Amino acid sequence: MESSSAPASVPGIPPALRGVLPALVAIPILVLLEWGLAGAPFATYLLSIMGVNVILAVSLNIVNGMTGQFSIGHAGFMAVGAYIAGVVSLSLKEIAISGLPVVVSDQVFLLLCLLVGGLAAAVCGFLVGLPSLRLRGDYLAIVTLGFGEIIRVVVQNTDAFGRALGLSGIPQTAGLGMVGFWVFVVVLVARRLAGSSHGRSLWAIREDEVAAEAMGVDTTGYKVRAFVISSFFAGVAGGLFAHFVPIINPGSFTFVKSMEVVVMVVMGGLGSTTGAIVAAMFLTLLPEALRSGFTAMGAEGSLAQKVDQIRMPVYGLMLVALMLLRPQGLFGTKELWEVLPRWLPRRRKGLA
Amino acid sequence: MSQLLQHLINGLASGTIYALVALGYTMVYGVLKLINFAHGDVMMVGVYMGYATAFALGKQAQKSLLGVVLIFLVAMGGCALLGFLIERFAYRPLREKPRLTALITAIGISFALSYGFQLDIGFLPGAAPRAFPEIIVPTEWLIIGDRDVVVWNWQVMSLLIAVGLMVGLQYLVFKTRFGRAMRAVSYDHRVAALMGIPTDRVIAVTFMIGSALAAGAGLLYAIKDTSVSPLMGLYVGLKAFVAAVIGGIGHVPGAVVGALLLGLVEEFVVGYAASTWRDAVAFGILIIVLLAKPGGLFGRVAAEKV
Amino acid sequence: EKKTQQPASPETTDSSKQTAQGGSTAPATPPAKPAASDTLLLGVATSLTGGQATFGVSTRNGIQLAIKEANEAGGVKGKKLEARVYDDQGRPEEAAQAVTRLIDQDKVVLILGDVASSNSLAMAQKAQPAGVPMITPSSTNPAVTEIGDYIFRVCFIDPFQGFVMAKFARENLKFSKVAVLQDNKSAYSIGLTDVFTRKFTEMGGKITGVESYSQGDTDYRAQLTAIKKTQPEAIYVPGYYSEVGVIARQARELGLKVPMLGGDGWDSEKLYELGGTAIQGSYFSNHYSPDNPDPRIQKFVADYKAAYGSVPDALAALAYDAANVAIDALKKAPDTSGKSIRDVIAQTKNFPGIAGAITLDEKRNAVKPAVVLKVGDGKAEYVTTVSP
Amino acid sequence: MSSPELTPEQRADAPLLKADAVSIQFGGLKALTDFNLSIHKGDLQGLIGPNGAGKTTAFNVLTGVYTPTSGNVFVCGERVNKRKPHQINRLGLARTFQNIRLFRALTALDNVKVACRAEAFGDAEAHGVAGALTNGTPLPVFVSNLGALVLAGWWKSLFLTPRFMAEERRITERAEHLLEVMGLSHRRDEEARNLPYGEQRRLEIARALGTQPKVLLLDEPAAGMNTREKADLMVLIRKLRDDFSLGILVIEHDMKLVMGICEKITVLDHGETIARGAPEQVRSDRKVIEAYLGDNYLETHGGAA
Amino acid sequence: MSAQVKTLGERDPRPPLLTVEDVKVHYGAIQALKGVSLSVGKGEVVALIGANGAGKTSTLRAVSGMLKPSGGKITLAGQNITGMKAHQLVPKGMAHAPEGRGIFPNLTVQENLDLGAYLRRDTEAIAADQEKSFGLFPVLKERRKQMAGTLSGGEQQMLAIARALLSRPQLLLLDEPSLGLAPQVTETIFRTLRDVNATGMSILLVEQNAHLALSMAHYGYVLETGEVVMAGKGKALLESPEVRKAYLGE
Ligand SMILES: Nc1ncnc2c1ncn2[C@@H]1O[C@H](COP(=O)(O)OP(=O)(O)OP(=O)(O)O)[C@@H](O)[C@H]1O
Ligand SMILES: Nc1ncnc2c1ncn2[C@@H]1O[C@H](COP(=O)(O)OP(=O)(O)OP(=O)(O)O)[C@@H](O)[C@H]1O
Ligand SMILES: CC(C)C[C@H](N)C(=O)O
Ligand SMILES: [Mg+2]
Ligand SMILES: [Mg+2]
Repeated sequence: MESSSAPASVPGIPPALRGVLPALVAIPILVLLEWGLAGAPFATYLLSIMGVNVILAVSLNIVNGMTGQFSIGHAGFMAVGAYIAGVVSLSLKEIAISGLPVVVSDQVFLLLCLLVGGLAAAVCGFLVGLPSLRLRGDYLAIVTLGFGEIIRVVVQNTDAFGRALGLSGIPQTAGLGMVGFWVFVVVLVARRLAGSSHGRSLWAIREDEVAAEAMGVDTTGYKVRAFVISSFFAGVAGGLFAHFVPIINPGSFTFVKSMEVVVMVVMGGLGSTTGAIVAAMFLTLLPEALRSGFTAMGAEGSLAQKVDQIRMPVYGLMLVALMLLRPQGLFGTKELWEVLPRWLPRRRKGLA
Repeated sequence: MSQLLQHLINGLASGTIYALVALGYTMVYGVLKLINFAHGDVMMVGVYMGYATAFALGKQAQKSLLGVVLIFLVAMGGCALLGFLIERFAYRPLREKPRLTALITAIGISFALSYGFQLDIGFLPGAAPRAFPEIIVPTEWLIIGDRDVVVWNWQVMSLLIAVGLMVGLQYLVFKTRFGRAMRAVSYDHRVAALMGIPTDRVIAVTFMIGSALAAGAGLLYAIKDTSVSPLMGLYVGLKAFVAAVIGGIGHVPGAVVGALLLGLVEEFVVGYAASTWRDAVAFGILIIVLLAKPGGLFGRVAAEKV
Repeated sequence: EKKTQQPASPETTDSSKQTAQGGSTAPATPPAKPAASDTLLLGVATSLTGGQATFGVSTRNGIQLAIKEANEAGGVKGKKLEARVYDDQGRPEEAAQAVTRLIDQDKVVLILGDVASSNSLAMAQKAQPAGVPMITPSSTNPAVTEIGDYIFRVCFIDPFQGFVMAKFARENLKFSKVAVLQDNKSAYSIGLTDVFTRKFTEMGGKITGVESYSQGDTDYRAQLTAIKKTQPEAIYVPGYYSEVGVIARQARELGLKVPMLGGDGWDSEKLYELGGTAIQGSYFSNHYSPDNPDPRIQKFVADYKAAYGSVPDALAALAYDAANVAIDALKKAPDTSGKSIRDVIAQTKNFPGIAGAITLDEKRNAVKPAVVLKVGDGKAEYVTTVSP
Repeated sequence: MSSPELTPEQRADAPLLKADAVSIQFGGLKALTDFNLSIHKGDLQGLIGPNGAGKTTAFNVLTGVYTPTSGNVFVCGERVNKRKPHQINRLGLARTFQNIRLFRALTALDNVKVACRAEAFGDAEAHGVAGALTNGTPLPVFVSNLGALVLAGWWKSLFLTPRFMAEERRITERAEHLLEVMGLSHRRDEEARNLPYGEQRRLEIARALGTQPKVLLLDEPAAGMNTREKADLMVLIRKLRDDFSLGILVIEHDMKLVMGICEKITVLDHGETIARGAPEQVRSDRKVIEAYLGDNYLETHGGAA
Repeated sequence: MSAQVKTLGERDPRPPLLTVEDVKVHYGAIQALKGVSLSVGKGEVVALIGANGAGKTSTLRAVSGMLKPSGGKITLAGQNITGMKAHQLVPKGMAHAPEGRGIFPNLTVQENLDLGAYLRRDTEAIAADQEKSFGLFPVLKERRKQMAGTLSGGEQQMLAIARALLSRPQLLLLDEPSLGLAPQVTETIFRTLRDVNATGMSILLVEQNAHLALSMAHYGYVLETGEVVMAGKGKALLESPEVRKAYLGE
């Protein structure tokens, strides 16, 4: 089973179409989503959170999965994006572009803020990527973690960022369409990357840095680039987050959040974009599903009164159980369509 | 001047606790190459075990020497068992799998413990912090001036224990057969098995020692800061991990030096600069140390011959 | 081009825009109907896990006690009341998610919670546009009720509380030099620090220094050593009891014997356990005193103790009050639509709460006196009442 | 018998690879002392010596893994002492590793494709981030490089431009061709780590060829092969030299192979060059026999010359 | 369904030490051994030759407990050891110098050697044995304090062999001991192997250098794609035209 080349692995599509095909498919879906769920705030909210988590997981997967660098500070980049985009957005709040309907003008501003937030995060990603020239494995991990914590402290001490109370009043302009658009972009980038020479170079670094370097791969450059791209999207995710969550505060971007994203990446299978997507969706839904499950058990009685706290320890145990069941992650390093045929039609013997 | 001295003592005292926790971290990392994110939470569980024991002993008995020893024994023994179970069921099945896999189960265990202990069902303690009983009655060991500088008996005790443990562990790792086995397992457990080393047992025992250490450290920590809470492990665990990395993770004296350094730096940042920036400085130091010495102060970056 | 300069065009009444800007505009969507016809569902979102879990637990207990009593008294409009309690883990985005679920899925008629102001802020911004009234029992940050006309609180606000302690310290205790030790992770603590520092200085006092810690810390010796150097007459510690008790012990350990001053975050049975003798002789401002001989209060204390085994802290009392205000409104309202309930709540006057009589002002904040308590052996003694 | 400095054929004046008095030390250990070497197009040279003589170290210095303590290395006339391995590789120097270092979880084809990628990039890449950092490039240039880097190549892959697709196709074709040359076509889609040892060795060569080198350095290519496979390999190496017009330098302990294919052999011992010359010459060199071949060798293989 | 095994020459009768019966090995879905049977007698040197990927390494791994066979039976000195873990087999007298050498790169040479004698407690005898291996490979003595990972390839190979010998095994499994060694050193090693064999140690030897291996082995097996296809006395195999053609390139 080969683990590469997305473009080549989808047969039967005229080459001229392949470049734009995903966009052609995605746009109507996004439009449908935005309209279809207009009256369902909870579904919208959950899907938005899910979208943000997908962006985070897919982007982290570029560094952790594809490049094999071990970053556990993704929440830090997310925070940079969230706060920068939030502050910019707050300052633009009173303005609209004349001649455009307000809704459109809002989306234009939102896009602008997201880009600014993303770029700010990308710059941070560059700064954090630099140490990766010298550090490996767990040492790199702890540096990224430390970086995330430093960002948290900075935010906590900056009045412009609302300190511990956080920023509120950011225009809530990020709808499912915008979230979906960025999910689409990040997935497209990740997949197309994986199918290109660049992606192969990243894998080569993951497998053996010395050999990759000897085969002409600018390993340091690639590592830094992977960091930059990954943190750009984390920043965008943060920016989106800030535009549909009524208030952002430092407590939302602690290393626990980073860990959640790492869990998504590993659970999806290191290097597998679809895996990261599925895991992110699953892990976002899990707590809510547990909530539904426990609520269904009845609201009376002493145990049921405590139901909602039970979610978290159960969530922890489920992580353990899932990893034990599928240690290689959902799809291993493969993608959904490479694995699915094996699961679906018939169970091959020899595969216990 | 007296203030400086007091800060020095405070810094050493908190560094000592970091050191004790960091020792366990470093040991487990040493053999498993696993960042055991649940380590802090194991420590927390240990403290609660000690707390329960003290409670069961009652106000008088818990202060007697025997009582104290019993409390430590129960907590450390209990945690050794807990560590064994965690290793056996959450880490061992993943031994041959990518390292990150075990990291996730570690995170899972950490969530389960820290959130689980916030429940108040049955014997579980609930989220509120509790006062840890004064099992060691604090007495001044040294007083300078008009209580300008005070050194307490438990501060001296913790420091001695930390240094003693460090020496002991260093001896264990470098001078004993078991230590040699540990190191062999840490580099390559498959080959270690070819040398006749029972790798599973070595790892399990290391884990148990590490967890027992965590419990001991946790008790000293609770004695020092007089409280226990389900979330206490998260924070101390993180700081201890940072300390271990500063010293060079896997390196026993390094963990202690890194921890004392971290304790002192934090103390002085708070004492003489802005207390709000303490954590930023702590992590800043970490990053600077790693940039200057990518393997930590004492660690070696694994020699790789091409 | 300034949006505000445009006349309110149809576009600008886009609901999401208003959420952000706050203000008292009518909700966009009609209020939801309760799920089952024989029960009225109240939504509660609060922190049952995480650093502030104990506050959430007290809050939940207080609410459930009120509901139990209401049900025993025959319910409301012939229906039983039920609370659906969701944990927000102390994170605003989780709080927003929980509230959205309560409104959209569970169709609750009203929302109670949270304690921490940042979470309440997030919740309010979901409740307001949905047109579901929300009462926060104990979020004291002024910004919370400014979100919109559906958001109420049954407690006083921080500017008042900070003023109370500044006044008490300056006028009753006659202190002129006070140091501050704040919790840098808590908006509540920072807010109180601001007010206290300003008021205390205005009254001619001097702040000798401001130090910070982070919630979850357990070692405050560095800060205390630094404070000791400034030789204050008291330390204002507007934090949570979980830290304050330990701070007191460590202050004594370092030879810092001056009393400590604080706010409602101190109020918990655990304070006396955690602080031991070290905390005795300190003062804090609070919403109520469980010592109050008023039989109504004593009954509440006794009932609560019977149900949960501990003395109700202010958070439990306020939650109980909030729930009762809500239940009262449900009874009085002509129907259970959000708008009717809101209108009734807004009329609340002299409602006999455990933590003082509740009168809601036009900003939907409770105007009520604060009490100052002195920490004694295992409980706090009433010292004085300060009215706004 | 030709003297080592002279070569009979007409060759380009600058050697493709030249080591000039290169030395390197590890702590107190002199792993390589005053090492000289030059390789021209079409050369097939050998590097032999006892274990630990410094052969692999020489490779490491030449390819930029280690920086020489003194002396200079030139690739195609350019001094590369402080260059990064990937930059040196792009100048036309490729190698295999003694301890096989394949991209273990990638398929055989992808292993080669990684190497083939280099041609797909413009100049911006050559100066990459590392280049900009290490060579003290002024900030603006560095930034524009960075921009170019991020945008130029990755852009194309995003939109699957026809040029990009064509490039990818070319890469795949070339990689497949190289697998075929090395007799590995049947392993195309198998993960490298699952190949048997000997095939891994050949895959390493295929991968090295992917970078389109002018000079190929092979570190014990025949290790782990049986006599028959070694014989095939000898033919293959010669063929590679001819078909790809390479200069080749081989480290090998199998004398039959070395003596059989190399035109010139350098012998190292304790980091020092103790002999150099044609196979016959080296084989009968007293010092070489003492240090490396052993008396036995002369007895058993003496007559073969 | 084992293939026809062509047997050449009569095997010298010896009490059996190791018997491998119909052992199968799978790596995931790939079957590497399809049922290999062989035996090693007490004091015997047995060579296992075969092309790349034939399954030689897999056979040794199955024997030494590095991997669990998916079928078949292995006995050592009459005891069924199928499925036992590697560390349980070392005390029973098994030593395995694995493919890829398996030294501990971040331990010093000395520490690596010490680990070879991990289970032994006869300190003096260990010291003596160690001196012997230093005699064999003088360079190891020079480099006692060096990190094993920085040794040259050949030096690492020497270390791996020396370490395996230090456990004083009854049965020594060697996977391509001559890999990467200078001709002279290869000779030294094979001479040593002869010597230790003379003291009664049995050896199961996997070697690409079929000539060298078969000329020293008492008995040999030829493995092809996971099956034994030929067996016989070392000399006899060496002379058989099939072997000469397939493995000696003649
Ligand atoms: N990074 C290093 N640090 C310390 N010593 C080293 C390092 N790299 C190599 N050496 C030493 O340098 C010497 C030469 O090693 P090298 O690998 O070049 O030998 P070699 O000629 O390739 O030998 P072999 O034929 O066994 O592969 C050896 O003694 C080795 O121990
Ligand atoms: N870890 C593994 N995963 C999957 N397949 C493997 C693995 N190891 C070996 N194989 C496969 O098993 C078969 C036998 O391999 P083995 O290593 O035993 O051969 P060998 O005879 O030792 O070859 P060589 O002479 O190259 O060392 C080969 O086809 C190989 O591809
Ligand atoms: C527990 C309380 C002290 C909380 C505080 N009133 C707040 O608004 O955050
Ligand atoms: Mg070499
Ligand atoms: Mg093999």
